[in-house]
Amino acid sequence: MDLSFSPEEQAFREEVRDFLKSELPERLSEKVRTGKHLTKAEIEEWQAILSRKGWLAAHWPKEYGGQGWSVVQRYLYDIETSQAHAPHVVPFGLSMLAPVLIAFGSEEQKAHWLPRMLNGDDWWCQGYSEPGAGSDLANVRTAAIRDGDEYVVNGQKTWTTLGQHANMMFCLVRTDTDGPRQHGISFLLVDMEAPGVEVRPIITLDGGHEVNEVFFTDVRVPAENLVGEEGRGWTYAKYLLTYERTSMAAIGSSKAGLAWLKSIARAEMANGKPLIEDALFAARLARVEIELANLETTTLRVVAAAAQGGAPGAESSILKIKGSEIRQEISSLARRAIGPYAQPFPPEVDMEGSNEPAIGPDYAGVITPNYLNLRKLTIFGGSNEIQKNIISKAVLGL
Amino acid sequence: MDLSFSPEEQAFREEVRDFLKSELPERLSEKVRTGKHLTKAEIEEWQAILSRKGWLAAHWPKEYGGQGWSVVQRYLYDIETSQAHAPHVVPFGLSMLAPVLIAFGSEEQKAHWLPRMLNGDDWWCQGYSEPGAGSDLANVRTAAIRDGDEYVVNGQKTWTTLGQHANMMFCLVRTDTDGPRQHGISFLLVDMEAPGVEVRPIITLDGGHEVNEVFFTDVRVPAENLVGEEGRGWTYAKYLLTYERTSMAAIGSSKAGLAWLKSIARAEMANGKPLIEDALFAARLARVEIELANLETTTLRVVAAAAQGGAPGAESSILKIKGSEIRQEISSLARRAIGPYAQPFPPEVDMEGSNEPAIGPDYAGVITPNYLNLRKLTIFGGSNEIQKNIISKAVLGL
Amino acid sequence: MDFTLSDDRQALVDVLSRFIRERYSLSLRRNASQDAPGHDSGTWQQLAEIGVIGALFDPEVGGYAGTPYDLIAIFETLGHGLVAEPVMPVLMAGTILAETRPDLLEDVISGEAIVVPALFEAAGRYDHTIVQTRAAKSGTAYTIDGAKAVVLHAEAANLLIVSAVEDSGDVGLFLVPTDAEGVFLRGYPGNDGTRAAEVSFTSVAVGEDARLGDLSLADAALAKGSLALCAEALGIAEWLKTATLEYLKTRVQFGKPIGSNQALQHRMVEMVVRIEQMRSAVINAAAALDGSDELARSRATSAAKYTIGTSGIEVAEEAIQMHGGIGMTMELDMTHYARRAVLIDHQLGDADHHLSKYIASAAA
Amino acid sequence: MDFTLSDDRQALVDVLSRFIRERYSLSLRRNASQDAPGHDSGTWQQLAEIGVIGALFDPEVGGYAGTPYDLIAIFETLGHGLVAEPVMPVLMAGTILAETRPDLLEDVISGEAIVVPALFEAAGRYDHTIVQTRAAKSGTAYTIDGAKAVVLHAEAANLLIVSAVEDSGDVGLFLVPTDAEGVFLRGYPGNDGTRAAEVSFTSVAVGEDARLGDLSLADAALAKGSLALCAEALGIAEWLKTATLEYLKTRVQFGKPIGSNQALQHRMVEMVVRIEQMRSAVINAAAALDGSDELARSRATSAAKYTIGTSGIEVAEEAIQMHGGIGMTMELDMTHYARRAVLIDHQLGDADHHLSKYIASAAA
Repeated sequence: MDLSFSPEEQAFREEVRDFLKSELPERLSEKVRTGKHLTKAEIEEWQAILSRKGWLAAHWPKEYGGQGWSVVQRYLYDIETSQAHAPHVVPFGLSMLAPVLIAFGSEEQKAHWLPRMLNGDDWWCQGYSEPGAGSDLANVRTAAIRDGDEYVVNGQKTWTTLGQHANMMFCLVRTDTDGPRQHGISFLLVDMEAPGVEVRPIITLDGGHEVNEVFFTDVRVPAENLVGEEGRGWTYAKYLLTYERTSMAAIGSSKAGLAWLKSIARAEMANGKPLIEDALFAARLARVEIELANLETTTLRVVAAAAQGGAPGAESSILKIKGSEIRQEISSLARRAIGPYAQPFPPEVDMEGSNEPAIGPDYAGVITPNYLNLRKLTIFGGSNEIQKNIISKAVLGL
Repeated sequence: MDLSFSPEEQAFREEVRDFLKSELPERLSEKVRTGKHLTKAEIEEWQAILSRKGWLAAHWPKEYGGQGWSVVQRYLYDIETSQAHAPHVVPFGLSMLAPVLIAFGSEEQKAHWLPRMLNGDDWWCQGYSEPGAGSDLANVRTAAIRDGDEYVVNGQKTWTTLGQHANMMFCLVRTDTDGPRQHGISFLLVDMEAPGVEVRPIITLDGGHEVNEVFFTDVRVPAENLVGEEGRGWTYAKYLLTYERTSMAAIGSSKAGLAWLKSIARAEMANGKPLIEDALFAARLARVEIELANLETTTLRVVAAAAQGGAPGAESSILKIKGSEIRQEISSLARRAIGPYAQPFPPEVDMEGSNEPAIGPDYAGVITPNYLNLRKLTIFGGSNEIQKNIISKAVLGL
Repeated sequence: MDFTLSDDRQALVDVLSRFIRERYSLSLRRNASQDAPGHDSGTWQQLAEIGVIGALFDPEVGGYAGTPYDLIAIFETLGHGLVAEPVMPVLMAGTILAETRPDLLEDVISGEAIVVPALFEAAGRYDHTIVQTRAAKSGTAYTIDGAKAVVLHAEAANLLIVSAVEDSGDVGLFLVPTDAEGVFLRGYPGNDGTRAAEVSFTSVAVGEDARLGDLSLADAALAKGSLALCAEALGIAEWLKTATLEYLKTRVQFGKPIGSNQALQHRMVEMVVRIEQMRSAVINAAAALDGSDELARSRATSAAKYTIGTSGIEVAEEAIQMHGGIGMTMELDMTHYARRAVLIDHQLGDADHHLSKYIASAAA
Repeated sequence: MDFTLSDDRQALVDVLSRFIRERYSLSLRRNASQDAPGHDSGTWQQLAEIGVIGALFDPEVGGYAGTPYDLIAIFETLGHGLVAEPVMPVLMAGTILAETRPDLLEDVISGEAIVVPALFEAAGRYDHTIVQTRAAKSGTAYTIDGAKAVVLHAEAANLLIVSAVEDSGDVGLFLVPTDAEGVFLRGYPGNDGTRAAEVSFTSVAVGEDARLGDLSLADAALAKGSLALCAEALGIAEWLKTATLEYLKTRVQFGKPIGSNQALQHRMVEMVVRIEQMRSAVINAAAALDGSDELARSRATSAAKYTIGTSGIEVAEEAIQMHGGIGMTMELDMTHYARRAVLIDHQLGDADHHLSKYIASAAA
């Protein structure tokens, strides 16, 4: 048993730290640290910096422009970037579509789409969920009917994250209504600027606009945009769902969130002393910090097993459950920490930066919306109830 | 809305208090207060005192020797006796069998058995549970086959509380194996001293002997000991199960337990001050005290509804769930409170009183066994999981 | 012992419920909170007309009811309808006026005047006794300087009741018109749809008669305000329970209603148990407020606010979780109830604050 | 980064597991705890022979292993077998002897001598620095007077390591034979099947060489002892998980295995998640103990003991609850594991004690 990282891994970690120190604009990291929303331009700015370094798709195989990083390297990179408050890279193209293309796409598709991702030419979004389907992803009703060299797509997708910025969507469509419902699903790439595509915002309970509904009315998609074989889309989608599972623990985000929470608890005064010295609050902080330290090692154990060739299986559902609970708990504690200033709803200008002074402490404005927004963690990506069903069946055999 | 008790009810409460002050031997109440086990003789001593006062079966109708108390009076009586640390009356005959006899028994049975109960002539035990049946009480396999004027009983009962003291058992037996399984069940009174009855102790995880297994081998029971009609036993048993549900909240026991816990937390020192001043411990104490105050009013609401003629239905399952959780939490806190002295297992002499000094503080010895013993509260009497199923179905319609 | 509503109280609840059902709506609520005055003046006028404002106060001072049991009936109903009108602040301010300036209550009860308290400051968190705002006396006038934090419905008010340190060092309460020179309101919508404002006072001159009395007058107002919030939270929780139960029964996934999942059934039962305990906590607080024992009142109020704070948030979070994705959207009425259920804990002291108060009073 | 056991360590675990499976039993354990010496001497001798005692200590002092990772492998296995032998106390005492009297270790490793620490007193609760026992010096001898509380396996020991206040006011550690005149042991079985004793010292005379050093020597021993308890609790929790899972699959009620109840499935998953977190906490504590950072060691030890204390009890309580009625009986092996899981929290500081220590060290 050896919990330390190898000298090579340590050196890699230092390299990541140095890079972040010199290349990550403080303007961006400060927004991330304090929970502000980034504009599309800011996200693209950071992705361009990574692309220049060759790290935008570092987890890809080298032949496609990646670095061929090991799982341990990817873990370290995730932790370091989160703790440095680097913006999150939009994962839909780089981490979700690309692995599918690399595994199942045609040579033409790989040659066309992968370099464009590295170059920042496309903003991809994901079209899996449909209204009323919830965690039942195989419940796909959006129809794609073959018509010569094209598919004609009709239907609706929902919970499309950042779909308002996207020019391309990869999605599951139904090409066959007979037989078991998993069989008639295909994997299609759709131009969001094509006629018949309409994007409507969904305002979430934090007041934010992050997700969307997408409507397709007679949208014509070239048949060359079909990935793999018709009717095998469910297989590809499942491959993607098990990809990058360890990131679900969100250790880096939780560590950064906890550090921010502590700084707030030091600044807030309760009963004449800093809140962090309040016995009950300190106990809650300590509990979540301990849970997080435990989860970090749980995650490392899964990473280490994967590094030795073991595929992370249903155990990674444990990471999703505990990781989401911890992040939610940190966001709840932050809400409690700011006391009455949980109340003011920050106007848009506050979110984007303005010259008007903040209402209450400058850190307070985003806290309640963040708490509300993070309720999603236990719902999306396969609700925690679904994860428990998976563990119960796959791990426990119940 | 009016939460106060009527002047008559207040006067009644005073009468109960006065009676307890003058008639309850301190020798007994001190044992109850400090969680010691009472001997059979001590229980009978207290029951005789109550019998003289006419309060042993006060909840019975007046014609049978009861006081015809209202539900509010019964509630007040329960609270006052618990808080005064009066021994619990053994409920099997007085509160469980008697209502069934009064409702469904023959005149001969009532005339024979009820006065004997008031007189303390019989010690009744309950024969419902069978091995492997768990919360599925209709799973009765003990067979009673009619043979002339007798039934011949073969089979096994379990979890028979205080069966080691009993000379009589009322039990469910199977008189018919055809048809729906609820239909072939009959309600029979069995002499525990009859040939073929064997009682074996079950030692529970606290090391105590409270429950038993009872084996029947060709036990002959006079047919006159059948209560009501053959095959209707399940109906009578269910009647009994819904009887006295509000007592499941165990408000009086929890209040007495909480008072004892506080006295311990005042005596124990942690980090140089009384444990009760420790912020985390004080918070836990306050939480359970608040839960208990809330539950008391929840119980009163059920009692008040019952007093106005509404029968307490599945809502009383709420009282069972919350009441058992609160008692368990109090017993857990007591275990935590005594620190390292949770470890010594008290020898029998300690439980019964001895001249040897206690190991550790004198209150400590019974605490861990009590904590362990009270794990039963969420299991027996219809497990809390079963209660949740009941509420889900009967109250929520799920 | 009787837990049913009296006929009068039931009649008031019926009228208020019908009014909310027929005349109030969440879209009206949402629009009103976007800008000053932050509530719907028409609704307010009608609440006054059907007697809701008057029912907050004692007949002795011109009201129609005013017992703690009346308050829980009214605020549970308002919570059930998610009404975002300044009823709770007016109850608090009116309670102070009833003791000091009953002559002003008539206009409050008729709906013509709105008076709200401005008792909390940024540095004080949930402790209203930490006051930095000053009221300096010169001759027969006071000059007020300072700032108040998160003053609920300040923009809706004609008058504020402001706590300020006097030259003696004691804290007094002062009646300050919102349109007085030097009063500045920075209004904003709340995360729960309740509008509030940061209020600053720069050399605000008020007359000698503006002084209502000392800070202890606020105690009864805070207790009633807390009771009102608790009852409101109870109404919200009941609404959330009904909505979630309905959703569990009608939402089909994997071919069956999601309510057929036993894991959700048991969690729903836990929600029901919590809500029954919340109701009992509210009743306990009302009973204590109805009594004369100061310590019992303080303890029951804190116990209720603690119970409501913890359980109300649990109920809201479970309601969101069981609704799944749709529970994350502003479109659904449910999420507005859930947001309010959470934010109630941040008004007049959160669960931690009241648990500490409860413990301190036990030690006392 | 490697979380697998080395070959040597795996071999030790295999040998120990086989020994427990073939030669140890709960009835043997139960009988042994009824009276002095409170453990099974034959088992102890065999544990020594297969190298388990030696594996607790460093090769430098005559042992075979002794790293924190060795300790968690050994104690997890002992926990899984519910072995009630004085391994943990001997680890603690041996750790102190290794620093002070390595010459005595040979007999300990061979199984001939048993040395246990007696560091806690009734007034100190979980704080070993509160010492009232006194060691008065006269000439070249010490006279020890006082009492120690809940000394685990005291009756099994030849020697005790006793903390006592010296004339200087500092606390020293002293080696005291259990058969010395004036040493009185009042032994008793524990609620978890571990035997312990109240130990009193009345004018107990020991020589100058009995003084091992000062109290700070206990720190490393306490850290290792805590790690051992945590690893043992992990082994117990894994056993409880397996037994409960098996029960859920085989116990039929209402015509189907109770494990088909989704509510129980989800609770079983929560148990699994807890146990994975417990394992990580134990690994974290071992890694910190393996390192040189004092603060990190203290924090990780307290974090682990806190995690084990809270989650170990949760696992035990859930195991009992899911077993239903049968889970209330002494007859079942499960209940003995559950009792031990609960009582581990009461040894070397409970979850509250360690959470406070953790918080204090964060502030430091």
